[in-house]
Amino acid sequence: MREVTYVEALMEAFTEEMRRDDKVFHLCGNHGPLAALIPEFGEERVRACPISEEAYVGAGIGAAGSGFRPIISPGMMTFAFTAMDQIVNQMAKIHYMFGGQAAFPLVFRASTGGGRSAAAQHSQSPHPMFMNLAGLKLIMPSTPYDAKGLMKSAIRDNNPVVFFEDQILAASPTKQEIPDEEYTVPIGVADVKRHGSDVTVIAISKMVSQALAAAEELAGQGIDVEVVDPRTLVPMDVPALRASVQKTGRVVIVDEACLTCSAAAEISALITEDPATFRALKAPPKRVCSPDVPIPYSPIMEQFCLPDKDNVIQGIREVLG
Amino acid sequence: MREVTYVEALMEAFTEEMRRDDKVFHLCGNHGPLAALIPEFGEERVRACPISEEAYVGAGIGAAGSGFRPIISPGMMTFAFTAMDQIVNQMAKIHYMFGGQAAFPLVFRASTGGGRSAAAQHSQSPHPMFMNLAGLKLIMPSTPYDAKGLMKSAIRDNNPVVFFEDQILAASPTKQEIPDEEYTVPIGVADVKRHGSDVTVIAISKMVSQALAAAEELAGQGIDVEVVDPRTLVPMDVPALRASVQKTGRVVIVDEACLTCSAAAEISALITEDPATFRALKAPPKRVCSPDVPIPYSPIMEQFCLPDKDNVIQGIREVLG
Amino acid sequence: MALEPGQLLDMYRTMVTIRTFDRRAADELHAGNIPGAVHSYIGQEAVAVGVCSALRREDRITSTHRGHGHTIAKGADIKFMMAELFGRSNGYCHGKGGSMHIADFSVGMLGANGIVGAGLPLATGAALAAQMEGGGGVAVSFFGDGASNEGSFHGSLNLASIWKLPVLYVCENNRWASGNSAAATQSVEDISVRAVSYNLPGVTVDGTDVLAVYEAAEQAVRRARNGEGPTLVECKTYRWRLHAEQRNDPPDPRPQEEIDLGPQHDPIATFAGHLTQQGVATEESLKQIDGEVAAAVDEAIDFAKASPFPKPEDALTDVFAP
Amino acid sequence: MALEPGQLLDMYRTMVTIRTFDRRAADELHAGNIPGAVHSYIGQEAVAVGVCSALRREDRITSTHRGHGHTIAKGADIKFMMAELFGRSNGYCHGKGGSMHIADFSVGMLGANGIVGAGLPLATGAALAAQMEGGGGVAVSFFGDGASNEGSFHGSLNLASIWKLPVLYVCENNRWASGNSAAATQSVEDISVRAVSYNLPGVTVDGTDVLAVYEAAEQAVRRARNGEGPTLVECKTYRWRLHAEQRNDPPDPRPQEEIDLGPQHDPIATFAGHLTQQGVATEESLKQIDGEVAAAVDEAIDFAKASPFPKPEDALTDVFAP
Ligand SMILES: Cc1ncc(C[n+]2csc(CCOP(=O)(O)OP(=O)(O)O)c2C)c(N)n1
Ligand SMILES: Cc1ncc(C[n+]2csc(CCOP(=O)(O)OP(=O)(O)O)c2C)c(N)n1
Ligand SMILES: [Mg+2]
Ligand SMILES: [Mg+2]
Repeated sequence: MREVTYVEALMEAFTEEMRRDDKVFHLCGNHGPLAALIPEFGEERVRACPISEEAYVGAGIGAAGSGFRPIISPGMMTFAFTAMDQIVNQMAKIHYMFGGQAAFPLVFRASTGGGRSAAAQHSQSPHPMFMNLAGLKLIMPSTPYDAKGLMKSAIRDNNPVVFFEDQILAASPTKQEIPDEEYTVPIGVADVKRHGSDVTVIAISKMVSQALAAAEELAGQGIDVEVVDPRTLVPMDVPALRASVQKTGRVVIVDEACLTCSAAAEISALITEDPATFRALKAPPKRVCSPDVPIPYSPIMEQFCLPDKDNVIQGIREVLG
Repeated sequence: MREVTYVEALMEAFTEEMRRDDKVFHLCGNHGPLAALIPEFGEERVRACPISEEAYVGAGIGAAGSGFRPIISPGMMTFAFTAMDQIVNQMAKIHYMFGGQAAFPLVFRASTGGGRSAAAQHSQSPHPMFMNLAGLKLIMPSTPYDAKGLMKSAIRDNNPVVFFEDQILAASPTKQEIPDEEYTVPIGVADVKRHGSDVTVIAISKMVSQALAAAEELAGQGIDVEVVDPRTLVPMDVPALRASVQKTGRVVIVDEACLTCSAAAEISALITEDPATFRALKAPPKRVCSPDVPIPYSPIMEQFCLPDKDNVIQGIREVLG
Repeated sequence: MALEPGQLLDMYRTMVTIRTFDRRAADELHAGNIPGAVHSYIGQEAVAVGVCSALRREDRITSTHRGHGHTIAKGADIKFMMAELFGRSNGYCHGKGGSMHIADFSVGMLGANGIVGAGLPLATGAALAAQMEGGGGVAVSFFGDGASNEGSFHGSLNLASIWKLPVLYVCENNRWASGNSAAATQSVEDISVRAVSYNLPGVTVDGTDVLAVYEAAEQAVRRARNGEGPTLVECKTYRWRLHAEQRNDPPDPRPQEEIDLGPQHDPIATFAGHLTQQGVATEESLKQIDGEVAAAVDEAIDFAKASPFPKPEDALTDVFAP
Repeated sequence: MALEPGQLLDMYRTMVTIRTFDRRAADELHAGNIPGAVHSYIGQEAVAVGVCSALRREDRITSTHRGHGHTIAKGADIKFMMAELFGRSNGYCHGKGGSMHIADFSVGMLGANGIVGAGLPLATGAALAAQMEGGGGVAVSFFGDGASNEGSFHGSLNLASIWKLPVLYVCENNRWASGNSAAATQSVEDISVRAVSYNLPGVTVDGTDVLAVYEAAEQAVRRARNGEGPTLVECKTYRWRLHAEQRNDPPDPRPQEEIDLGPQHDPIATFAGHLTQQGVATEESLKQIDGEVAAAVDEAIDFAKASPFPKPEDALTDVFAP
């Protein structure tokens, strides 16, 4: 076992998969940490691109359709809206539109989330937009272990996979133990990060740590919280989410996205539209999300917007009635 | 009273508002029906643009911030993803980011929806993406009357308003009576398109007609369906939706968007998270949406994807148990 | 590289195939047999054929909403194309794509495209793949004059230039972008001057002269295979028919005198004249080809009509690759 | 148009204000008083000041992530700027925008911008507004060399050209786009050559020479006010400090010899030399200005520090205008 940070875990995934398959290469906005791959793999497989996201994201799709497996890293997702047409109309649709005749294996990774006083254009959690866009898989890992294992699965997947790395997690020095031997984490399988019986908290990405902190605090007060991390938003592990809620009868969904049409909205709908789960509910499902505002700069206001442990606790108290 | 089509209704709104306020002008991808405005208002106020959506959508925002009230019409929303960065990072955010010091009054109108065998790149219902993006109002009218009245309100609003016109409705020769005298329809107010007591059907845009057809058919079988049209998705008239569901105890939500993170997901969450409405529910809320696929070309498959009267009836039967 | 008589006749046959295919497709659309819309390539045949004649089967192309010509010129089978237009399950895309999304990856045809300008980045990526493969492959992006105002044009040409990618950017300048004239929306007369912005060669050729197009393409392809990078090739041409054939055709916004000029520079008639003058063909031998093509298109239509429709729930497959 | 001594001294004062503001802002950031990141304009002062000296107050500009210089040069109040950086409720954006989104619409400063290239379309729209208003107003978009590879550059210049909009596109070519060198990502050495693609004039000037910048801007502004359309003005310059000051500064990816060259072409020292040589100022009178500026920046920092923080729930206001 070794201890690695979130970024180190991702770098291990890249190194291992680039060794395994010489079709894997990077297109990125800036080298950043990827520069460490250049000595072993060369600049040809770790390409820094001009600020033309539309062109190089599209080039990645074209290369994927021509037998390669690009990993495309424009940096923050907010910037990459400049490439949104290629994502919406090509990346998500062409495998289907072409009747499945060609695969487009690629990973599109970008950072999302707030918390660094970077204001609205550098702080957004737009994953729900991508959930509504059929044709992409979507992964948002909350831990180094999951990040590495899911990145390896994403690189091996024969489809476009969107991989959103929370910008706070990605910058975090926090380490986690991971196995020395190779492992992968399957796409589409949720993980119960904490078992509990009183209430289910479904939390996404950075929100998992807030949910666990809330659970810890409430454990001292005799409230037993189960924390479920979907890890993959498309495909969503619906049976796992429903099973937990059927067990506890209460659910709080924690999502950093703006409330309206959030992943939390979808999860809420998935829970309540299932007759068995609906019947098991002892209280209305509760969403804990950011309000519907562009994320502000000043830390005081920003912290007010982003859900934290206290918001989770308040949500739990509400569903406990 | 006169009878007008959907497009005629919009054209009346444009004419009236352009006469009323000489700051109102058009930036469009192609003149199309807007050409009819040129004789009265001149080409300077009805501008056809090069195929550079990012540039002219952004120019519209810049003109709005400089005292004008542009109506920006790139055509189909699918094309306009080429301008998504300007929409996400400028249109939706800059009023807020700048601390409210300047208003950006503009209407961004585009067609959405499927049903014309135009395949995935010309058939999409991406309104949920825009609901998740804080900072934009969002209107999707279902009738000529609403289209005219809401367009007039949108043009007068001091904010960026996204106005999505279903491509089938926009091409439809169906006429509706509208008043001879001037009227507006307020933004943010739902409309009960049919009163009923057994089940609430909340339907958006083109889906309203499917819901009404289903209601008609079921009326013959003694099932009394209420059809509620939110008309505006942001802001959403939440009290009106909850009131109807509290009355009937059952709800079907019909949305042409792909299921995951649809407007229907949001509406479902809004209904179930409210304790009073939750308690009033006699059955799980039901979503009737398109499946999570890029919309296919061949009519047989396309019709299978788009919700219709029969899907609505099936949904109603499900919630009636 | 001089073209053999057999190649010249193949080029003629392909041009006639494109024209016949598109004329018949429009007829079938107006007869109610093809849903949606069809963007006819008639008048522009020399571009697709001139360029694709300079390519190998393994070379890759990306196309536009007006993609039938490129697809045929790259070697796709018109039976499966027609079946796709008819929305049948044995069309190239199993009825999921239709006219605007015909693709045949087996011949390097990476898809027609409904989004103006979107094919340029894709071809740039195909060229990157070819460069990394190291087999001397090239990629071509076909696009219109209107598309040259999209950001994707700009970013793609810059990217291809700095990486010296083996790619041809072939602009079919037919002077109109649906309802908008180039005169009103384009800041330059010749798109090829834009090559200067990316430090790469730009040429303008008569896009109704298939041999001129071939020459320019052949030279650019040679450059690309030699690792010398991309070229912008502008072909001046004209679209004879409406922007799109639809159930209810709108009026053509172009001046009638201008429309009338199109057939006066008929790429097929011009090439036929050349072939007979050079003794490569006789009027009779060309007629025979015309007849064979007509029969082949008939056959494609029969094939399409006899093909099965997809099942409704086939809509749910092909979202993700296995 | 010859500049009066008073104007020249104002320009000097503004340049020194920009430098002092940015140096002190970086210090305050590293001291933990300013959250987020700050992109310093130091080394590029001559561009903002040269261009804005050719503008009127009603003229409108759009800016970049590196926007302090433009904001100061356009006449904003450094007190409210500093308060914004400090995240206080009386900053220009009430703490909602921060360094990257400072705006002061009352002086025609339409906002710094965190998205590379996004300001070009906005300025194009401001120019369209000016044209429609008919008052002879102009708009300016400042942007970097890196931004010139974005699609928004391409579409904006084409649009401005066909409509002959009164706009200046001012490219500050500092040869780096965060970690990427122009040499590696830019297909042309001089961005100004790209003007050819839009049939408009492109000029390159020494961006460390405020008078050269002023001359070029003044000519382009005159052209614009006369209805002759847009100009692309490239200013060759250099950024002295890191791409962005952050809590944990990453290493500077640029070669040290190159970095060392920056201050050898100090725009302020150059201009000071000119002013004293021409007898417009003495070393003492300039020192006095420097002192006054230092005091003003001190005052701005004191103002910012004494300013109230927003209330948490202020986050919920200003989403929609009344
Ligand atoms: C991004 C985008 N914008 C607008 C459209 C609508 N549209 C379809 S074809 C077309 C004209 C294209 O003109 P050009 O590139 O010259 O090609 P041509 O039709 O002349 O072959 C337009 C505007 C689109 N499909 N995609
Ligand atoms: C669309 C977009 N892509 C990437 C970024 C990240 N980014 C911020 S500044 C910058 C470099 C900009 O270079 P340039 O335009 O030359 O301006 P400079 O920083 O040199 O002033 C980059 C890549 C961004 N903010 N927006
Ligand atoms: Mg054209
Ligand atoms: Mg730069």
